[in-house]
Amino acid sequence: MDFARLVLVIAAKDLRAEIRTKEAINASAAFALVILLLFSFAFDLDPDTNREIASGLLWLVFAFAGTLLLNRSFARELPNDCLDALVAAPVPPSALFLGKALANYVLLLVIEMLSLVVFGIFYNVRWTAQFGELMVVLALGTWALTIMGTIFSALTVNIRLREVMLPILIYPFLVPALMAAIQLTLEFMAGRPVSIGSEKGGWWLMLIGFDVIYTAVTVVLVEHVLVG
Amino acid sequence: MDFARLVLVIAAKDLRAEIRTKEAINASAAFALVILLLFSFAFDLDPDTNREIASGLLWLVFAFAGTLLLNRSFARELPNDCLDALVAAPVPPSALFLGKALANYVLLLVIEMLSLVVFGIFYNVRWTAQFGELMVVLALGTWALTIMGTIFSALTVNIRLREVMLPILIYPFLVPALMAAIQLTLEFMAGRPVSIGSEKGGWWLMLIGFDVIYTAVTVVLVEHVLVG
Amino acid sequence: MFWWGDKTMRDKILYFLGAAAVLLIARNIYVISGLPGEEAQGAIFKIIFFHVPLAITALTCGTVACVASILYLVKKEMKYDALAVSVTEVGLAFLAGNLITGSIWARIIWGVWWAWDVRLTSALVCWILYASYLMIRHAVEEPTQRAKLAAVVSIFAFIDVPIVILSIRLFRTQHPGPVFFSSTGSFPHDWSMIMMWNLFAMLMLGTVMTMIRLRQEEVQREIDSLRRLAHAF
Amino acid sequence: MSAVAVEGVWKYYGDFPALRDIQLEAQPGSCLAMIGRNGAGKTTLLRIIAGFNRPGKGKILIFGKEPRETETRRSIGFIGHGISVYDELSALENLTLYAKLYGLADPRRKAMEWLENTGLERVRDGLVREFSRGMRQRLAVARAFLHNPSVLLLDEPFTALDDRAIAVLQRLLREGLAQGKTVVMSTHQLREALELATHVALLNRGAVAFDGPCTPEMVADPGLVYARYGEG
Amino acid sequence: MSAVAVEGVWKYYGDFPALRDIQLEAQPGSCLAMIGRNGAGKTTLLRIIAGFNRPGKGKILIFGKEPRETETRRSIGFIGHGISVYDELSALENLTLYAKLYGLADPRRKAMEWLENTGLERVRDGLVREFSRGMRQRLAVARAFLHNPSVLLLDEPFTALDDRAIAVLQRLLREGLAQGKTVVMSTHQLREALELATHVALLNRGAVAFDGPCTPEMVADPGLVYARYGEG
Ligand code: HEM
Ligand SMILES: Nc1ncnc2c1ncn2[C@@H]1O[C@H](COP(=O)(O)OP(=O)(O)OP(=O)(O)O)[C@@H](O)[C@H]1O
Ligand SMILES: Nc1ncnc2c1ncn2[C@@H]1O[C@H](COP(=O)(O)OP(=O)(O)OP(=O)(O)O)[C@@H](O)[C@H]1O
Ligand SMILES: [Mg+2]
Ligand SMILES: [Mg+2]
Repeated sequence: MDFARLVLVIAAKDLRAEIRTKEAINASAAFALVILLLFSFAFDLDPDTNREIASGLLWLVFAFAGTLLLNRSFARELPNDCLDALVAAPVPPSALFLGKALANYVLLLVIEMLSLVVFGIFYNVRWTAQFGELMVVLALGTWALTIMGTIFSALTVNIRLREVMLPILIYPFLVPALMAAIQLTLEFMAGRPVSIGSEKGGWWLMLIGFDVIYTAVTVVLVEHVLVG
Repeated sequence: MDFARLVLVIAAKDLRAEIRTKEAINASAAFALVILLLFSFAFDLDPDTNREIASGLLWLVFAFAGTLLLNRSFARELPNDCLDALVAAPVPPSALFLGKALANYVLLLVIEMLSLVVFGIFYNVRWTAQFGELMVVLALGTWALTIMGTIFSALTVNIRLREVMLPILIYPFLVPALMAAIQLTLEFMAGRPVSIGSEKGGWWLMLIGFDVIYTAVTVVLVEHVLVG
Repeated sequence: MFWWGDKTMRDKILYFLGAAAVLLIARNIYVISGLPGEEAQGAIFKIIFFHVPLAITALTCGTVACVASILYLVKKEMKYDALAVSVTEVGLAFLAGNLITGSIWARIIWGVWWAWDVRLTSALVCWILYASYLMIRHAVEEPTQRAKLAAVVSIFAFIDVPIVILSIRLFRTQHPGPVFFSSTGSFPHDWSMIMMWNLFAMLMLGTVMTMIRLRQEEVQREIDSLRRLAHAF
Repeated sequence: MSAVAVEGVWKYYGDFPALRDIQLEAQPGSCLAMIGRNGAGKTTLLRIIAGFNRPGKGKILIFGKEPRETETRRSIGFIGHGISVYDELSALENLTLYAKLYGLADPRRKAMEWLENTGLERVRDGLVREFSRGMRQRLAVARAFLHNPSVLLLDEPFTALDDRAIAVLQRLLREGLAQGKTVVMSTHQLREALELATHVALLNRGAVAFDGPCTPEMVADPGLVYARYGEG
Repeated sequence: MSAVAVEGVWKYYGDFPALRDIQLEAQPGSCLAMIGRNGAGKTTLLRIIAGFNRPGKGKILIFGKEPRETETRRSIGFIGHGISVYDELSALENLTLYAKLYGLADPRRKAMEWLENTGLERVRDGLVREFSRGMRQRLAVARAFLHNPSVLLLDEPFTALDDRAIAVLQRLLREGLAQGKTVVMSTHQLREALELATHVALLNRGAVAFDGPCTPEMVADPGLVYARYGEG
């Protein structure tokens, strides 16, 4: 189907450019490493505390690596007015948007898997206790990051809106998703399953709801965002 | 004196530009605050652990909020080849460098004070126990961040793969300074004074040494850095 | 020995030195294996005869690299750049050796592979810094610019070396404090002699490796300039 | 039906009127040269025609359709002040990318073809980052012609091109006009432009000061239009 | 002593020889027009003369001094492809900034003066982000002339300027030459350039193909130089 093809073309383009200048991967790798050095050095805590922090730290790394990566996804189009050409091409803005989101999603997941391994080793946290569930949370949480980050960067490239304090807004917007993700990750690392019905199950709803709603809204709104 | 005047002119220019489009400062401030909030929500630990983490967390936040800000300090000169004009002007590179460093220093301190306040509130850590000493550490540590961040943004500004190199280079270099800052902050938050002579006094030497040496070296080397 | 004929005098000397270094190390190993185990730690303690020389050699390489870099910035002669790369790469190898012997030692004495005290951290950081030195060299293709930026980075990186050395003197570290080069040091004399011999051997080995690597650099540079000339016309 | 119709377009930046009640038309096969002093509003107008910005008042019709409709976009080729190609990609990759975005058959062949047309075949695998200014401009031209658009909107297309490249671009435009394409270009290089133009429009402080066919005397002495209709 | 002396300069990008053994001189009061096809090496050479990049081999002398010496820098004015002014600052702020950096007396007055010379006084408080392309180029011109340099290095200075701005720039350059300033410019707008040039240098694939005084016949038919000395 044509729409899908376009999405893939865009995604492929972004991925290639990103792979040429390994910017995001390296930045976040360095970030993970240093958090590691500093925290491990700064204090050696008992395993539980360690695990608790680990979950928070993980998502901190993800959020930061994410924003490093995502903020640039439309900014990358600015230098030679490439955005003009994309907007001019017969590509539905939603396809453009999803294409970029997809590329970011892939990169972000790669980075996250890397960090997970590293953290597992140095914080001797057995995060594989409930591998399946953890991966699901990861997928959902990451999509939340991606969708928000991408639309946010689309908004900021648009001159008219740049004065607005958008940077201030992005993180607060993410808080619900991140909270949910952190809580769930915490549980799974502790090896405690979380069913929708259960007391902590609300986090599931929060995370999924966040993804569904924001995806829908952004896909609808992006046209207006991109054409000034 | 002429040198000082030039430094101020440069600093003023950067500050004005940054204040016009609050991009960098918004982004990094937002980042700093949200990380702090997220963590304070994410888990409630017992006071000591809390404090321990706090000091490390605080400096991590500073470091990364900082790099968000610092990376742009020479990159800002790229869009219209402004760097050419600056390099062409009869301004000693060291003045150019110190000017930019100064501007970044101010911005960074602002962000840090903000985070400190927020942090004090949400982590119910009485960080005012030894206000004076803490401020000194803050000043020294921040200068370390600034000087390294600025010189590396200069170092990488006219090489390919700029974004790749920057984070990888800067964080490892910062480790000694950050370790020292974290340790001292930890002590001061715990209300334990640290005299140079004392067992933990080595951290003072490390931090001050770092600042002095790197400042000297950078000021000497910057000429070579700027002209391709 | 057909390949011997076309070697320059310098090469021949290099090979002799290299051979000598290897022999010396072999001899040291033999002597060390003959020693009785240390009372507290037993046989593993003997690893110090490699752990320390490796470290000192590595740190020396860092120092040489720093000097070479400064010389490059002053004189702008490519040979200094070449020296800097060569010696840095060799140094990285030796430092890696120190890290590995160290953490083996740690595993047996402390029961963990790694501990985040200042000495260990700073040593690791030192390694990372010189690794990133090599990285930035890859990021810049224009030779003079590469040499210049690399030199700057190298000088920065060197500042970590004194931190590594002083770390056990300034702080109370899990890593044992000064044994040699300090008044508190309590180390049997004949053992010190062996240590010195091994140190000497390591330094010699390092020099030889550096020279060889340097030779490669020079050849590479000749090839480049020839290729460029070919492109020019 | 006119290929491009600008109907009473206004554009304000803040309270600065960049465009004031613009009325313009271009028939298929005609070439409209838009001239005007710096800051007259040429770029603003071209960008509105291309659909990058919405006019404050009035409307744009490309073959009677909105510029933002997918069909219309397929038929527009645009060259702006920016060159709209990616520094990290090679010349070939760039063109192939756009060929794909426009859903052309056999993107790579099309790309190669246009690299030859613009004399870039020798550097087709060089990253755009390493291109000289003129080489970039050539690539921009290739990008704009790639999908064989029927309406060409060119903002100072001759900039940074050397004599040979200018000749090539002029040839391409002539062929296009012969095939009934429509060209709307803004430029300060009057000579090169007027050789092609069938019509001339002079913008002055955001308003149309003159709009008419391009007469031989204009071609002879390009300064003429300014002299006669521009404010001193 | 020659104002600008280029002595056997080579420049490689990787293996690609962008400049091959360039020999050029410009005497005080002379205007050297550097022409050449896209990718010939004009920008590269100008940037090396200005001291932004170091030559791979050979050397540059400005009045017998290294280009990087502070004194020399004070005497150089440069216009590049980028305009070297800040988007977030207003035209006036930009010029004032540079006036200060060059340590001029009464920076603001100087700035105002040059805004008038380049016809930007009406938009002096507008942010450069909002400027049209030509307005930016005008500002770049103002910036380069601000500190009254004795050597002007201009890379395609006429780009994007309208007829009036071109006239102004030409006047400024003539006055400068009369005062014994030295001008080295690269351009593709031969007509505008050759009107001023006292000498012409033709670069071809990074080598000097022709270097000599600018003859009346060249002015009459700018294409001539290419035709005669350029490869086909
Ligand atoms: C990976 C872990 C380790 C690293 C990176 C490391 C690093 C170093 C370095 C760089 C030196 C040379 C410092 C100098 O001579 O100035 C050194 C010396 C030394 N190391 Fe280690 N070390 C490690 C583990 C250990 C362990 C586990 C032990 C024994 C329990 C140990 C015992 C010593 C001793 C006794 C010295 C000589 C101290 C002196 O006299 O200077 N090291 N180490
Ligand atoms: N950073 C770079 N890396 C590799 N090659 C480069 C780089 N910059 C320029 N080149 C090459 O050097 C040659 C000369 O470039 P230059 O910009 O000097 O040409 P030019 O004469 O200014 O052309 P134009 O008239 O189009 O501006 C070109 O072939 C270009 O591809
Ligand atoms: N983003 C903007 N914000 C405010 N004013 C703007 C903006 N963009 C353009 N303008 C103003 O609108 C007017 C027209 O700009 P435009 O770029 O269309 O001129 P132009 O005809 O293209 O000039 P040039 O020939 O120099 O390119 C100018 O006065 C400019 O200052
Ligand atoms: Mg324009
Ligand atoms: Mg050029």
